Parts: sequence; C-alpha cells; structure tokens
Amino acid sequence: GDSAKTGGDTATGSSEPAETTVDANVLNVSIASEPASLDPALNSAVDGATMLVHLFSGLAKFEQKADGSLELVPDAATELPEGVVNEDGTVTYTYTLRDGMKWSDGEPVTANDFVFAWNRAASDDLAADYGYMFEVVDGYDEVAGGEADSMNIEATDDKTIVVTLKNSITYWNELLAFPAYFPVREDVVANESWATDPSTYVCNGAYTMSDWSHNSVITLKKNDNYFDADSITMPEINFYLSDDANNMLTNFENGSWQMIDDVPTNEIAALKEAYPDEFVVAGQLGTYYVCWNINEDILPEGSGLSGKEAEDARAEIRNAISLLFDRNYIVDEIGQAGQVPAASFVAMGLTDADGKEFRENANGGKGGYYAVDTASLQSNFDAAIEVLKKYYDYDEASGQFTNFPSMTYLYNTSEGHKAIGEYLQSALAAVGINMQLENQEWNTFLETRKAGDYSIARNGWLADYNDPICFLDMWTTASGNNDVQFGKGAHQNVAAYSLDLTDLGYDTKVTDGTWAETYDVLISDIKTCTDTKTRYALMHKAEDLLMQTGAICPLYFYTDIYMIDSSVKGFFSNPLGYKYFMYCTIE
Amino acid sequence: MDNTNVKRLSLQVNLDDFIPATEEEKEYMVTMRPSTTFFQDGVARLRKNKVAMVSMIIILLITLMAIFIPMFWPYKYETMLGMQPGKPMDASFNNLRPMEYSTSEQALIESGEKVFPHLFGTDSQGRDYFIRVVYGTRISLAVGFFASIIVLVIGIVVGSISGYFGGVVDIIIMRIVDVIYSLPDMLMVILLAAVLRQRLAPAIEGTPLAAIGSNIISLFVIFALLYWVGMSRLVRGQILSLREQEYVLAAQTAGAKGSRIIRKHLIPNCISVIVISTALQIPSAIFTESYLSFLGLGVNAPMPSLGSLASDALNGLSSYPYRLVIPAIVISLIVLSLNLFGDGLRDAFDPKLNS
Amino acid sequence: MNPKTLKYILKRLVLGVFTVWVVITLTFFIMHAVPGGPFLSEKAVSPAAQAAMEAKYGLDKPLMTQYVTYLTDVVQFRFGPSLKQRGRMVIDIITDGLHVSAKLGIIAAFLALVIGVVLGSVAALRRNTVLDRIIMIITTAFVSMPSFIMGSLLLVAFTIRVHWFPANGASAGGLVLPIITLMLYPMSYITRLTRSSMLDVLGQDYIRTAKAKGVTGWKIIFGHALKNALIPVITYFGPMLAYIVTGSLVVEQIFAVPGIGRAFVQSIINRDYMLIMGTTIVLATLIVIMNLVSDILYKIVDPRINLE
Amino acid sequence: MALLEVKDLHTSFFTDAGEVKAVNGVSFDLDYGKVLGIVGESGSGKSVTAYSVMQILAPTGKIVSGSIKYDGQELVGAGEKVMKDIRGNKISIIFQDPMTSLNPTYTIGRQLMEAIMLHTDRNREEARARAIEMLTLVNVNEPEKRMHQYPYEFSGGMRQRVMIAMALACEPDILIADEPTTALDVTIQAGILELMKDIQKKMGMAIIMITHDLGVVAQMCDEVIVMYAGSICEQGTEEEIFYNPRHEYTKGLMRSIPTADNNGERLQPITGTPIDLLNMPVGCPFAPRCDNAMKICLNKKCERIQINDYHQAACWMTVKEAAESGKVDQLCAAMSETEREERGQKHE
Amino acid sequence: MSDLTQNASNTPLLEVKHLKQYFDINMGFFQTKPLKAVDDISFSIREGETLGLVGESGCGKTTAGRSILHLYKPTAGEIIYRGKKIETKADIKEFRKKATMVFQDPYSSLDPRMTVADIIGEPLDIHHMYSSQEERRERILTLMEHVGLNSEHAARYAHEFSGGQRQRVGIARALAVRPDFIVCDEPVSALDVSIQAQVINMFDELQEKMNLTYLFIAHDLLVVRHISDRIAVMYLGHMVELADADAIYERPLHPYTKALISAVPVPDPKVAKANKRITLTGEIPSPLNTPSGCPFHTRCPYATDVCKQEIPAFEEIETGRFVACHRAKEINS
Ligand SMILES: Nc1ncnc2c1ncn2[C@@H]1O[C@H](COP(=O)(O)OP(=O)(O)OP(=O)(O)O)[C@@H](O)[C@H]1O
Ligand SMILES: Nc1ncnc2c1ncn2[C@@H]1O[C@H](COP(=O)(O)OP(=O)(O)OP(=O)(O)O)[C@@H](O)[C@H]1O
Ligand SMILES: [Mg+2]
Ligand SMILES: [Mg+2]
Repeated sequence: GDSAKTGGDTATGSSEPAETTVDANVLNVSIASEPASLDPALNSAVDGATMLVHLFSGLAKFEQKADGSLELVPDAATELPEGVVNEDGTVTYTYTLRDGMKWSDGEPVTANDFVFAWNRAASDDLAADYGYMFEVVDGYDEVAGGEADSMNIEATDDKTIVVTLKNSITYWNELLAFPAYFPVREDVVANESWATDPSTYVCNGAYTMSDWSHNSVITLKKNDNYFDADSITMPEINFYLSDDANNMLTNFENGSWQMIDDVPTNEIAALKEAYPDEFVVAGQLGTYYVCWNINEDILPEGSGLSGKEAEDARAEIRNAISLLFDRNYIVDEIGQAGQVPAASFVAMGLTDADGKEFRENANGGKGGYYAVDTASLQSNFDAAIEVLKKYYDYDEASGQFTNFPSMTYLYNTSEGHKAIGEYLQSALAAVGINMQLENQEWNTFLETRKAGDYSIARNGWLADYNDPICFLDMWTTASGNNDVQFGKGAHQNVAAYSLDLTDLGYDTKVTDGTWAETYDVLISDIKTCTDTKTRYALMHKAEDLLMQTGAICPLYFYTDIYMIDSSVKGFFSNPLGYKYFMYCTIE
Repeated sequence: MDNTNVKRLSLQVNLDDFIPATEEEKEYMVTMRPSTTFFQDGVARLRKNKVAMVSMIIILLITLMAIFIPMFWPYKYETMLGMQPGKPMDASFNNLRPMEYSTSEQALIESGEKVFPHLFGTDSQGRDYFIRVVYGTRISLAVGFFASIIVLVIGIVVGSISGYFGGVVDIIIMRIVDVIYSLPDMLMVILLAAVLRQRLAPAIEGTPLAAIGSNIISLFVIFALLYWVGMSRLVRGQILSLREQEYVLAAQTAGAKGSRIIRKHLIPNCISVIVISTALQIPSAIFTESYLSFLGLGVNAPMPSLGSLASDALNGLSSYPYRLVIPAIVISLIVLSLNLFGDGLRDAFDPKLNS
Repeated sequence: MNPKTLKYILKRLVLGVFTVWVVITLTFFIMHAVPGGPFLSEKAVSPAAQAAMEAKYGLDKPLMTQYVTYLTDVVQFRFGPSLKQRGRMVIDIITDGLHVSAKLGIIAAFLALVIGVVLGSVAALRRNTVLDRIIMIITTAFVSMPSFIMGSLLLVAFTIRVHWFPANGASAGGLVLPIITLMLYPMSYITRLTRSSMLDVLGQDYIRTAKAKGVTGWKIIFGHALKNALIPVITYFGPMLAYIVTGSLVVEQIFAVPGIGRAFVQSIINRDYMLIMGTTIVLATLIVIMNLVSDILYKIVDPRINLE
Repeated sequence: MALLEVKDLHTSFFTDAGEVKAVNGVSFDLDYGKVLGIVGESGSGKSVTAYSVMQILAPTGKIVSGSIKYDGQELVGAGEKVMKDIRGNKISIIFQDPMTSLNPTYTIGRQLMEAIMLHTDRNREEARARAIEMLTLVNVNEPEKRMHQYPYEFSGGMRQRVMIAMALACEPDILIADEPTTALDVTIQAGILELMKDIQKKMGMAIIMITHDLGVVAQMCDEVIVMYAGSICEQGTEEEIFYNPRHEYTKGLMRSIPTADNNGERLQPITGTPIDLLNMPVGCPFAPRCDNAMKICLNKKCERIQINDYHQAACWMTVKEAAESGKVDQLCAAMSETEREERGQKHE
Repeated sequence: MSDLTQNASNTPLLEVKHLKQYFDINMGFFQTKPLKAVDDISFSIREGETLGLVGESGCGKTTAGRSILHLYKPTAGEIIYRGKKIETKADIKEFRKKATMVFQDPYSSLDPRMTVADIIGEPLDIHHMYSSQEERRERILTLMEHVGLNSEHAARYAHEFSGGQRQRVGIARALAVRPDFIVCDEPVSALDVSIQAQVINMFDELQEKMNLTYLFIAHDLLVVRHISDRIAVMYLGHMVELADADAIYERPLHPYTKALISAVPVPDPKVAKANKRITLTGEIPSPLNTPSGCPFHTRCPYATDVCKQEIPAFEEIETGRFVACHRAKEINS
C-alpha cells in the first residue's frame, strides 16, 4: 500500500520536468560531501578521484567501449607502449606526450610536469596517503624514506617520459589512470592551498574548476584547451556536496539532481521497484568482512590447550563460527544493494593470471572456502555445531552452547554496520553465544581496531588497483593494516603455520612456523616474483594461509549503488568506483 | 405615624435579639478554615490544573507501560522473528507494516492458530516494532530520570554551598559556567566514552549496564559534568534570596549554625523549585540522548532508545515514515507532558507566582 | 558612552579573554586525550609518511610545547592550516562556514525573537483564553520535538510530499526549511519566556499606574510592559544567538547546508586538531561577546542595573 | 448632583479559592473641594473601592453591581473608551508604594509627559514644559535635570512627589490618594501632606484620602468613611467620627490608638482577628470581635442609620440606643432598610 | 527567675559603648567603601526598662539592634552585659540565651515550611533546653499560652494566621530561651492599628510578668512613647537625643527631634489642624556619603558654620537628657 504510493508519488515527481527546468547543458550530481583535497597527489577518496579524472589528464584513462566494457586508452600519452625488461629485472617504459597540450592557464604541459608530480606524490615531504602507489617505481624506497629527491623517472625532453619499474607488473597501465599519477605544475603547487580555490586551480583535463563553494557545490566547466575537447559532450557539471543520503534522495526524486551516489538502505527495496532503470548496481573491488583479534582467547576456561593446539583449535572455532552466518540474508535483506556473498577474502572482480576471477580459483580451485549458497546453510550449520561441540558444552535440548565466553563486536557508527552487527549477534545468540555490540565513532574505532583492543570487529577493504596483492600484503606482521594482529603480541611466538613452496620452485618449506616465518616470507616472495603465473599461485597460497586462521570471516563483496536519471546517457563508472560524466548527454 | 411604626416594630423586633451574645456564639460565627499545609495547598492547586493532571496521567501511563509491557509481551526487543538456527532467515518478517503478518504467520493464522499482532509492524531486521518502542521509552525515561537525579544532587550541593557562602565562590561559578557552555560537548562525550570504555568495561561486565553501553554511561557523566551548572545556579539564586529572609536571621539569633540553617530552612524552602526544575531537566536529558543517537553515540545496539529508533528511521523515511513518527510522537508526548506538568507544578508550588 | 561603562566593558573583555583561554586549554588537552588522531585512516599510512606529517604540523613535539606554540599563534590570530583538508586554512574554513551559518542563524534568531515576543505578549494579554491555550500548547509542542526529527519531518512534508522547497541548502529557497527548523525551538522558548515575564510585569504596580493614567490595551503592553518583560528574553537571547550562529549539525546535515556546525562535528570526527581548536575558540569568543552584549543591553533596558 | 456618586458598589475577585467579596455595598458622594477620608483596617476594601472607581482592578476582579457616576455620567460598564478619558484626566490616583509604582525603565520625564500628551493636545515641547511646571509645583528641585533621571535615582519622598505631579498634571477633578504616605517617614509624610493640602487649595479639586492612620485623617479630611470587611460601617464629618463615634468598630479603633491621653495606661485593643472574606458571617461582620455584640448582630446585618445630618452608622447598638432613648424614626429607617433588603433577596 | 530579680534596678543591664557598625559596600572589582550604618553610639539600658529607639528610615536602628546582639560583628565598640564585655564565641553563645529579638515582618520571619510548634521549639532545639520530647512539647504549649495562642494552633503553619497571631508566634519564639533582654525591631509596624494594641499590651504584660528589658525600635512615635520609659533618637547612624519619654515629647531639645515630634499626625482633628509643623527641607544624606560635622546640618534650620565642621558631642545637658547639638542650649533657651 504505502510503498506503492511513495513510488507513485515520486515517480510522478521525477517525470514532471516542469517543476525544475532541466538544462541539458548542466549535469547536477552528488557523489559525496566535501572532498578532503582535490590535489591529485593528496586525494585518497573515490569521490575526489571522480572529480580529478574530470579535471586532469594523465597518461592513460578509462573509456567505455561500444559494448559497454571498459578500456584503458592513452590520454596525455600518444600511446601506451610495452615496457622493456632490463637485465636486473627492472622494466623501463617510455611515453611520448601529445602535441599542443595546455594547462588550463594556457601554459604548455611538459614531460617535466609528470616527473615532478610523481616525485612529489611519492615524497615523504608531502606524506600523501597514496604515496605508496609509486612503490612499484624504481627508487621509490629512497624517495619515500627521504634519502633521495627523485625516483627513476626522467623527462628526456619536453615530450618524453622515461620511467623504470622495480619489476614487471600487470596493472601498471591502470596505475597511470590513477589520480596520484596525474601531472601537476611545480609553480602552481608551490602555493600550498592551490587546490582549494578555483582561481589558483590549474589543471589539464577535460574540465576546469569554475567554482567551489565549500561544503556546498563544485562546478566544473568544459576546458576548451583540452586536446580532446570535441568529444566531451557535457559542458558543465555541478558536484553537489552532501553527506546525507536522505537529502540526496530527496533532491534526486524532485529532479534537482540527476545522479546520486548514495541512498538510504531502507529505501532500497522501494527504489528498486519505483526506479528499475535509474537504480544501478555496479561492481566494486572490495570485501566486507569480520575480523577477529588473533590474540583473543575464545577457548572455554580450562580447555587445557596451549601453543599450536590452542591456536589450531581457535582457528577451527573461528572458521566454524563463520559457517553460522547466512550471508545471503545479509546481502539480500540488509545490504540490499546486489552485493555478492563472499566465500573468500580477495574481492570479486580481481583477475587471476588465467583471466578468470581470482576468487574462482580460490582454495585450490574450489571457488571459495565455504559454501555460501542458501542450500548449504543447514549443512554448514551442522558442521559448525559439530566442531564447536568439541570445545564447548552444548545443551542439546535448547540447542545452545553454555560456556562460550562472551565477546564484544566492535563496529563504527553507521546504520548498515549496526544492522549487520545485530544480525551476527542474533545468529550467535541462537546457538547460545553471547556477543555484545559496541559502537565507536570512526576515529576511535580505527585506533581501537588497529591497536588490537577488541575481540571481534567489523572490517572492509577496497582495492586501489586490480591486483590481489592489495588484499594480501596488508596482513604481514609489520603492515599498518594488520588489524587482526597477526604475528603481534602473543601470536608472535605461536608456531602453528606451515608453508611449502617447493612445488613452485622456491626452497621455502616451513612446518609449524610462526606468522613471520611463513606469511611474511610468502608476501615478500610475491613482491619480488617476476613470473606472473607463479606470482598468482603464491597469492593463492597466501590467501589459503590467511583463511586457514579463521581470523578473517568474509561476508560479502562490495558493490557500488547509485541512481542516475534515465535522461542521462553516456555515463559509466570503473571498478574502483570512479564515475565518468564527461561523455554524458541529457535528453 | 409613630404608632404604626411602633406597631410594626413590635411585630418585627424581638427585643430578645438585643441581649448580648455569648462568647461561644461569637466564636461559632468564625469557624477557622481547616488546616492545610503548604504541600496540601499546592496539591490542591495542582489538581485543579487540568492540563497538568492530564500530563501527569500520560506520564504515569507511559512509565507504567514502559515498565510492565515488556514483562508479558510475547515479543522481545532484540529477537529477530525470522531467525531459525540452521535455516535461512525468514525475511518475510522484515519490514512488516503495522498489523501485517509474515508469510509463516499467515500460514499459522490460516491453520486456525492465534498469532499476536505486530501493532506497529516490524523493523528492517524483523523485530517487533511495538516492543522496541516500549523498550526505547523505558531506556529514554531511565536516561532522563537518572541524568536528572545526578544533576539534582550535584546542583543542590554546589548551589547551596555557593549560595550560602557566596562571594568569591559566585565569581568562580560564573566563570565556570562560561567555560562549560563553550566546551565542545561532543568531544567530551567521545573522550569519556573512550576513557570509560577502558575503565568501566571490566567493572560493568555482566551487569545490565553493559547492555546499555559506555556511551550512555558517559552521557550520565557528561550530564554530571556539564548540566549541573543550571541547577546549581538556580539553587544558588534561591538560597541567595532565602538567605535574606528574616526567619534565617531569627534562627541565627537563636544561635543556629550554617549547616542547620541550610538543612532546616534553606533547602526545604527551595525544594519545590528544585523539584520543578528536575521535572524539566528530564526532557533535556532525553533530548541530549536522542541527539547523541543521531550522531551515533547513543545506546548500544540492539538496545533501542527513542532517539535511536527515530534516528534509525531516518534511513527509511520515505518508505516507512511511521517508524519515525511513532517514536517522535512518544518523545514529544513524554517531553510535552513533562513540560506541561512541570509548568503546572511551578504554578502550584512556586511561592513567587502564588502571591 | 561614559567612562564607567567603558571601563566595565574592558574589564569584561579581559575576563572574557581569560575564559577563552581556559576553554582553549581544556579543549586542547581533552582533544589530545581523545583516542585517534588526524592522520589515522582506514588504509594505514606508512610510518615514515605519518612521521613526516606529524613533523610538518609539529605534532611530534611534546604536548606542552605544542600548546605553547598554539597559544602563541592564536594570540597573533594565526589559526593554522587544517590537518585534514590539506591546503585549506582553518580561518578560511571557519569564515566560509560561519558566513552561511551566521546568515541562517541570524535570520532564524530574529524571526524567533519577533514572533516569540509577539506570541508571548498576545498570550499574556489574552491570558487563560482559548488563544492563550493554543499558543502555549503549540509552542510547548515545538519545544518537545528534537530538532532532527522536526527537520526530517519538515523535509518529508515540504520537499518530498509537496515540492515547495528544494531540499538542498546550497540554494536560497533551500534555506527556508533550515531556518524554520532552527527557529522553532528558540521561538517557542521565547514565547514561553515572554508570556511568563509579561504576566509578571503586568502584575507590577507601575502597570497599574500606567492604567490609571489612562493608557490602555496594546499601549500598556508595548509602551510599558514590554521593555521590562524583555529582560529575561535578553539574557536568553544573547547566548542563544551565539549558539545558533555557530551552526547546528542536525539542521546542516539534514538540509545539506554548508555551515560551520557540520564542519565542526566533522573536525571532531576527523580529529582535525587545528579546526577543532579554531571553531571552539570562535564559539567561545562568540559566547563571551554575546554574554557581554546581552549584559549591556540589559543595562540599556533596565537602568537600575549597575554594571559591576 | 455631587461630582462623584457611588451607589451600592459591589466588587468581587473570582479566585481559585472562591469569590472574594472585597467591596460589599459601598455608597458615598463626593463634592468639589472636599476631602473624603476612607479609613479601615487592612483588607477592608479601601483600595478596591478606589480601583473600582478607576476601573483598574486586577484581571480577576469585577464590579458585580452598583453604580458609579462621575458628573452624572455612569462609569460602570461604560467601557474602556470612556474610562480612558476619565483616568488620569478627570480622576487621578496616587498609590501607596512610590518605590514600585513608577516604571523603572523609563525616565521620570517620559512618564510625566505621557499622561499630559495622552489627555491634552499639547505637543512634546509643551508637555515637557508642563511636566517641569508640575515638578516645580511639588517642590522637586532642579526639575529640568530630574526629567532625565530614572526612578531608582530618586528617594521615596521624591518619587511620591513625582507621583503626585503625574496625577495632577491634567488638573483632575478628583484625586484619589491610596495611602500616599504609608511608606514614608514621618518628617517626609508631613511634607507630602502639607503639599497636598496646598495644592488642593490652589486647584480646588476633591480628594479621596485612603489611609489607616487616623492621625492623617484628622489632619486632612472634611468627611470620613470607616470601612470594615468591605462595607461602610460609619460615615460622617470628621468631627462626628472622632468625637462621637457610634459604630462599635470605630469606637474600638479610637480606644486602641496610643495617645497622650491614654499614655501609661493599657490600651484597649479590639480583640480577635480580622475577618476572612472568603468565610463571611451572616450577620454583622464585626460581631465576632465586638465586645458588645448582641444576638441580632450575629444574625442580621445592620443597615446604615442616619444618626444626624452629618453622621450615619451601621450598628445595632445605635438601634438599641435609639430604642432606649425613643428615637423611633431612626429605628424605623433601620428596619425598613432591612426589610427592603430581605424582600429584595426573596425576589431574586 | 530568681537571678533576674536579684540585681538592683538601676545598675545597667546592658551597656553600649562607642558602637560602630560599618558595612563594606562593593564598588566593583575588589574595591569597597565603608557604609557607616551606625557611627559611634553609646547608651545603657537598665533592667526592666524599655528604651525606645526612633529615627528615620535607614538611620541605622535595625543595624544597631543587630550589632548589639552580635548578629553582625561590630566594627568597633563594646557591648557590656551585666558588667561583662561580650567578646568570645562562648560569650556570644551564652548571651544568645539571654538576649533575643522580635522582628518587624511577621510574614517573612516565620519559616513557611515549619509548624508553629517547630518554630517556637527551634531555640530550644538549638540550645538543647529539654530532656524529653514531652518536656519540649510542654514548654512550647506554655509559651503559646503566654502569648495568647491556644494549643490547637501548634500543628498549624504560619500562613494560616493573621498578622497579629503571627507576631505572637514570633514573640513566643523569642521567649523560648527565657531571655531577659529583647530587641524588638519594629514589632508592630506591620500590624493593623486594631491589632497593634493587642501586641503592645502583650509586650507590657510580659515585661511585668517576666521582668523583661526591651530595646524597642519603631518609627511610630505614638507607639514608642506609649511603651517606652526612655527614648533615643537616631539620625544617620548617630544618636542625637536620649531622654525620658515624656520629656522628649513635651520638650524636645535637638532640632531634629523637634521636627520629628511636630510631624507626628495626631488622631484628633482639632489638635491636628491647629498644629504647626516644622517641615524639613532637603533630602536625607546617604550613609555612604555622610556630611562632615553634624550629620543633621544639611537640613537643620539652625545650622551654623561650626555645625558644618565639628561633630557635636553627645552630652548630658540636663539630668537624664543627652543631646548632640552645638546649639542645643541657645535654641532651647
Ligand atoms: N487581586 C485580588 N485577588 C483576590 N483578592 C483580592 C485582590 N485584591 C484585593 N483582594 C482582596 O480584597 C480585599 C480588600 O482589599 P484592599 O486592597 O481593598 O484592602 P485595603 O483596605 O486597601 O487594605 P490595605 O490597607 O492593606 O491596603 C482583601 O481582603 C484582599 O484580600
Ligand atoms: N547587611 C548590610 N549590608 C550593607 N548595608 C546595610 C546592611 N544592613 C543595613 N545596611 C545599610 O545601613 C543603613 C542603616 O540600615 P538599617 O536597616 O539599620 O536602618 P533602619 O533605621 O533600621 O531603617 P528602617 O526604618 O527602614 O528599618 C542603611 O543605609 C542600609 O542600607
Ligand atoms: Mg490598600
Ligand atoms: Mg529597620
């Protein structure tokens, strides 16, 4: 009754353009609130990146092919050549810039601008969040450590850039389309606040910034100096800055905005129905998961286990608990945004050496570490109960465990996280496991989780580029993202892991080693591996090891939902979540 | 003419009337009105105030409902009705509209069984919304009540001391007030939540407080730290003026000490003002809680408070507006009734307005 | 202005500076005691970068040193750069936000004042009539609704159900609803305040004197009672203006208004120390000034008050 | 026709506790140039009578019945428009407490000029001049400077002078002075009373002087009304009242005042406590406190009896005395009044 | 009661010597100015006597009364009670049992939240003057009887009584400690004329019965004259005249007293209308800014230059007649 009415109302609202005169030359969108920075080197957010791809022209960019798939094409560069492998395993790329490219203030764009920008982005002076994106470039470690000023990049003349990578990597061209790789001009960025005001903002892309009314709206106008200006169809884009999903939806529904990147979750069901064409679910490279604190002892009192047995038992328990959750419910009823239940950690959409998805080959080709379809729910449950019974007292009559120590699930303030937490809590409560929920404000949460001051916590990870390593190297002992605390604290001395790489031509064979002796070694092997196939095999081994601990319990793979008015054509987005409006037209 | 008059007089005037009246007869004429105390007077006035009485009844009803309904209601605030161990969740329990039934319940009804209705429907997690509102009311009332008690205690102590001794204390208090008004509350809440989590978590583990969460406990502490100011100023002001009353001087003449004067004369005489502003403090605590819920710093899930229910409802505002409207009405009803009741109390008991 | 008043204002300003200093000090140390930090992000920054950032903003120094440095800067009106919005200066962020919030706040505050005083006076004059009851119950009801609920309901009613106003605070029409939301509470409060103090004043002897002179009806209210009845309103209005001008997170978020309230809460969530301090100082200063202004107004309205 | 005729005035306050019959059938006439004193204990309805004439009662108060005629014009029920012209213009009033009766937030000048500009068509400047003239008249020094000052800068005596100036600014026909000197010191009181007398002589207006101080009455008045519990118990020329009081209350009052004559002796107080207006007895309200109360006093209220041309009293004692001394006329008058009243009540 | 009657009646019960009571008035930030509420007054009161104290509002009567009872700490001067100077805390405590006060305002001097019994019983509680609740009750009832209240009033609250009855409660409270000296601070000015006489009579009766000594403060000169044996006149913190009641009435010596007496309204039309009043011009100076010399010189019709410069001494110019006036002799001769 009511929902149909809401749908009806709103549908008429949006189909009556008379109320807000739609100007075909202006696109009004809202993707997020005020970006922290629109300096390409400093930006670390997806929404900032979206604006930056409109404002800057890097060596490469994404374009949508006729069939709708995405393609990486040269942008400022005339072409994207293959690299030349040097004797020491490093790889050298040489790019030529297009002729006649100009900055928005009319100055010519030179090779030097790129070299300067890259060195700047990697430098520790700037301390950019995404400085590590240059990790692959030869000489990065020195620059990042403050020992050198320049990586192994050179502008041999005004038009030519020569860059040398540490070793060959598959996703290099993608990196070139990443905002951190966009050029900036030295004299422009000398002014520290150049990127906060349209008058000082100099860019070389399809658009220029014509207005930035802070916290309110950023207006981009088509840049006639852009070499490919002719193919840019949208003269003006307004990025409205809002962080309230309700507000966004309201503006979308009354036709003020043509595209919004967020909707209130509880409206999704109604929106899907009311706006079948406008409501879009796109893929995104990310995983939503629950992580345990590896040092949290969840064994019942007096279990008598210690060392490896204890760790194995805990791993088994954690894995069993993983099986108690109905991921389809989470996805369909809580997330509601077309997310995909996750059976492995490395996100959907990341490709393997053989071109298939990495996750399809996970766990030795089983396509995952659990069965997450609805049909397997019962068997998963039974298996989990069997395992847990080994360690805990189980009351058959009520179907409850009676001595599972109580835990606290930590999440950060958000409707969605809370809802998932509540579901997890209920699911565990159904078998007698008591899990309190604790909500922390974002920054406190990050600190608490990083410090390992929790027992079990909500977590999530989005890839920066299409390579599984970005899901795997975060779990090395020293990594700043090692929230699980692998190899830290008491876990440092837990020798419970085995690693056998002999079949891949390495002489590593460890039985009952510590995390440092196994996983850390494995990751460093991956980073230096030049053979693609071997490299991916190693990455699968890493994921196996990770999943074996049970400390990571993937729930689903992220998707990106947004709503876009059906009058807008020519829009596309990439798997990293960047939205492209430049080729849009409004009918 | 004289004669007729005399005749008429003799007809009417009974000379017995002109004999002196006795003392008893005179006393009989002036019966003193029945003894009433100040309190009885106030209550009588209060009872005449229809708005205040209706408000009081509403508050009482809401409070009683919040206390007793959860005891016998067939649903629990945290139970997801679709949850069946080992089986897929029954999502048809989610997002039921008021008085709707899930598919399995409809099946039961068709098979002739009685199913208790979901008066307000269910939320997006398949939890009975009515009992969540009831429970939320309970939490919000408790928050309001306890926070006010804290404010009351601290306010009275600080206020009466500074009021009675005055002078420099007053100057310092005024400065503290300025400072406290300017401190960012939210920062304090975050800090306290974090600090208390570490300090309190072990202490409260296993107690009902743990379910409420450190955020709410820090809310109480915030109240204690920040909101006593108003109360203590009020008490101070009262005491400053009462101190000038001659009965205080009379007690001093008789040799009474400061503590006796505060206890026996000053506090009893400003108690009504204190009670009134405590009644008005409760709404402010409920507001603060709901604001913190809006910021996500409210009670721990899945425990609901009215504020958290309302702020959760923002997430489905178009599709399920009643989920906002219901807790909003309850909050407004409570706060409105408390305000009106407080006003009534003031009218009935504040001696300043009586005169 | 006579020298005595001037001296008083100076004294108050000195005390005000002292108050602000205490606020700065408390906030500074509380802020640093709160867990988390400005450079914490979901994707950990390398320790070297982290250290570089801290060095850049002086956060690597001992807290006391930072405190002293900060104070020295503030004394010279340097509020430093934002730690989170790289390249923006705190002062610019505050100016931008305050510009919007103040516009909104001042309009709302004055509407609240005018409407509140008028409604309150009407209610007092027509005391115990139906009109009075209606005014009182409606205003009490407005005081009984948390602003985020009120705002959301207004949003649903006027932008979703009927499209009267845009939902976005970036445009002029979009400011109507935020102003109403902001206004309702103080308006209701002022109404109640005016009514009770008006009733109080109407019972005073000098009103009887005015009546005995032949002054009637509204002339009594506006000519004689209002000025006296405004005294409690003034004490409320000053600090209220300071608050309302410094923005409301709730309203700004619900209606997407680019005000300082949102920036402030965001700065706390981001641990943007510089911005937290900057906004706090602005808020504290405003409150101090508004308190002073309301005391002076107080004196203007009531000549008996001795400014001491 | 007298300047002011008050007939059977009944004024009540409708409070939570019930109807307070503050004035219960008060009648009197007032002529040009006369000073009428109203005395009586606190709460006897003196002020309410005055406020009724001005119609400036508290909102709960209401003139229930009776008539007030100013210069032949009926004021009861005449409406605000008429009263507006009467108040401050034809009839002025000075209140007991000069401390609170001036608006603290306006200058003396403004408050003075307001009345003048309201009732005359003088412009600001003329009103100003008139105000200064009035201040001079009431012996306020440096009137020009005083115009700009606020009431709090004045002493009590000065404020009362300002009140008088304000009341007289429009040259009213009647000045009501409601305990104008009670809050003041004797030396100051003497000055104010002197001043009032002077002005009265100059302007020739009528004064209603309300007070509970018989000394003030003795000094100021031509005619006196004694009130008890809302009704007039005795009325007459000053001399009649002072030297020949006929009502038991008036007699008691005279006896209880310390004077040079009773110095050193015990005073003879009126016993008992004042009447509770909410709980009025049927008979004479003074009966419970009256030493000579008779049975009839307890049951019937006595009507005013003309003692002589200058004197009326409402006391059964006078009836008794009359009966004893055979003054049947008076007796009859009393009886027929009572009878009429009884009949009237029956008809209602 | 025996100790009360022992003393010979003309040794003073209480002596006040050079009593000064200044208040510090805040003049802003930590600056104060002394307000000379009572400035050097001396007198003595004989046992069983009533000393009336009159003067204009604000001249320091109340302050003097309170300082004598050590409710304020006197700025200077001595209070000597039965030959013993009151100095230490213990002295004061003892003194409080012998000297009490009755207040002007019968409304605000009774705690509205206490029953009459508790109000009267409070001094008993404070000084632990009973051994059982029974005894306490009895004493309270006796006291109530003394002041003409009946026992059924004991459980009532003050607001249920008329002014006169309340003042009786206040007097009963003052009598609770069995004092022999009572400061009566305008105890009848808030009462109706008709009630006033009841209370005045009661003061008289109690004095006879209990051999009480009163310092009777009032501004109604008729009342003061009626009740007092001697009368002291104060002006602006100073004492200007002290003499027998009748003497002061019939032949005031100080110019201020003259004006005062002449201003008293007499409730007798013939006398009142015949009376010539001495009207004083000028305002009473503020005690914050006392004039130099004689405090009265600003309003005094007889003032000369001496008066403006020198403070006149308070001297006995005739037996039992103390006056502080440079020209007392001249103008009265
Ligand atoms: N606003 C009111 N509401 C209720 N009762 C009132 C009101 N004003 C006066 N009264 C009552 O009316 C009666 C007469 O009051 P009034 O003021 O006329 O007395 P009064 O003779 O002037 O006394 P006083 O000498 O104290 O001024 C009193 O009993 C008083 O309680
Ligand atoms: N506690 C105090 N602090 C400061 N000043 C005071 C204090 N008590 C009295 N005064 C001042 O001392 C002076 C004398 O006051 P006091 O009350 O003794 O006068 P009074 O003669 O009793 O007057 P009244 O007849 O009005 O009662 C006044 O100017 C008064 O303002
Ligand atoms: Mg009166
Ligand atoms: Mg006094």
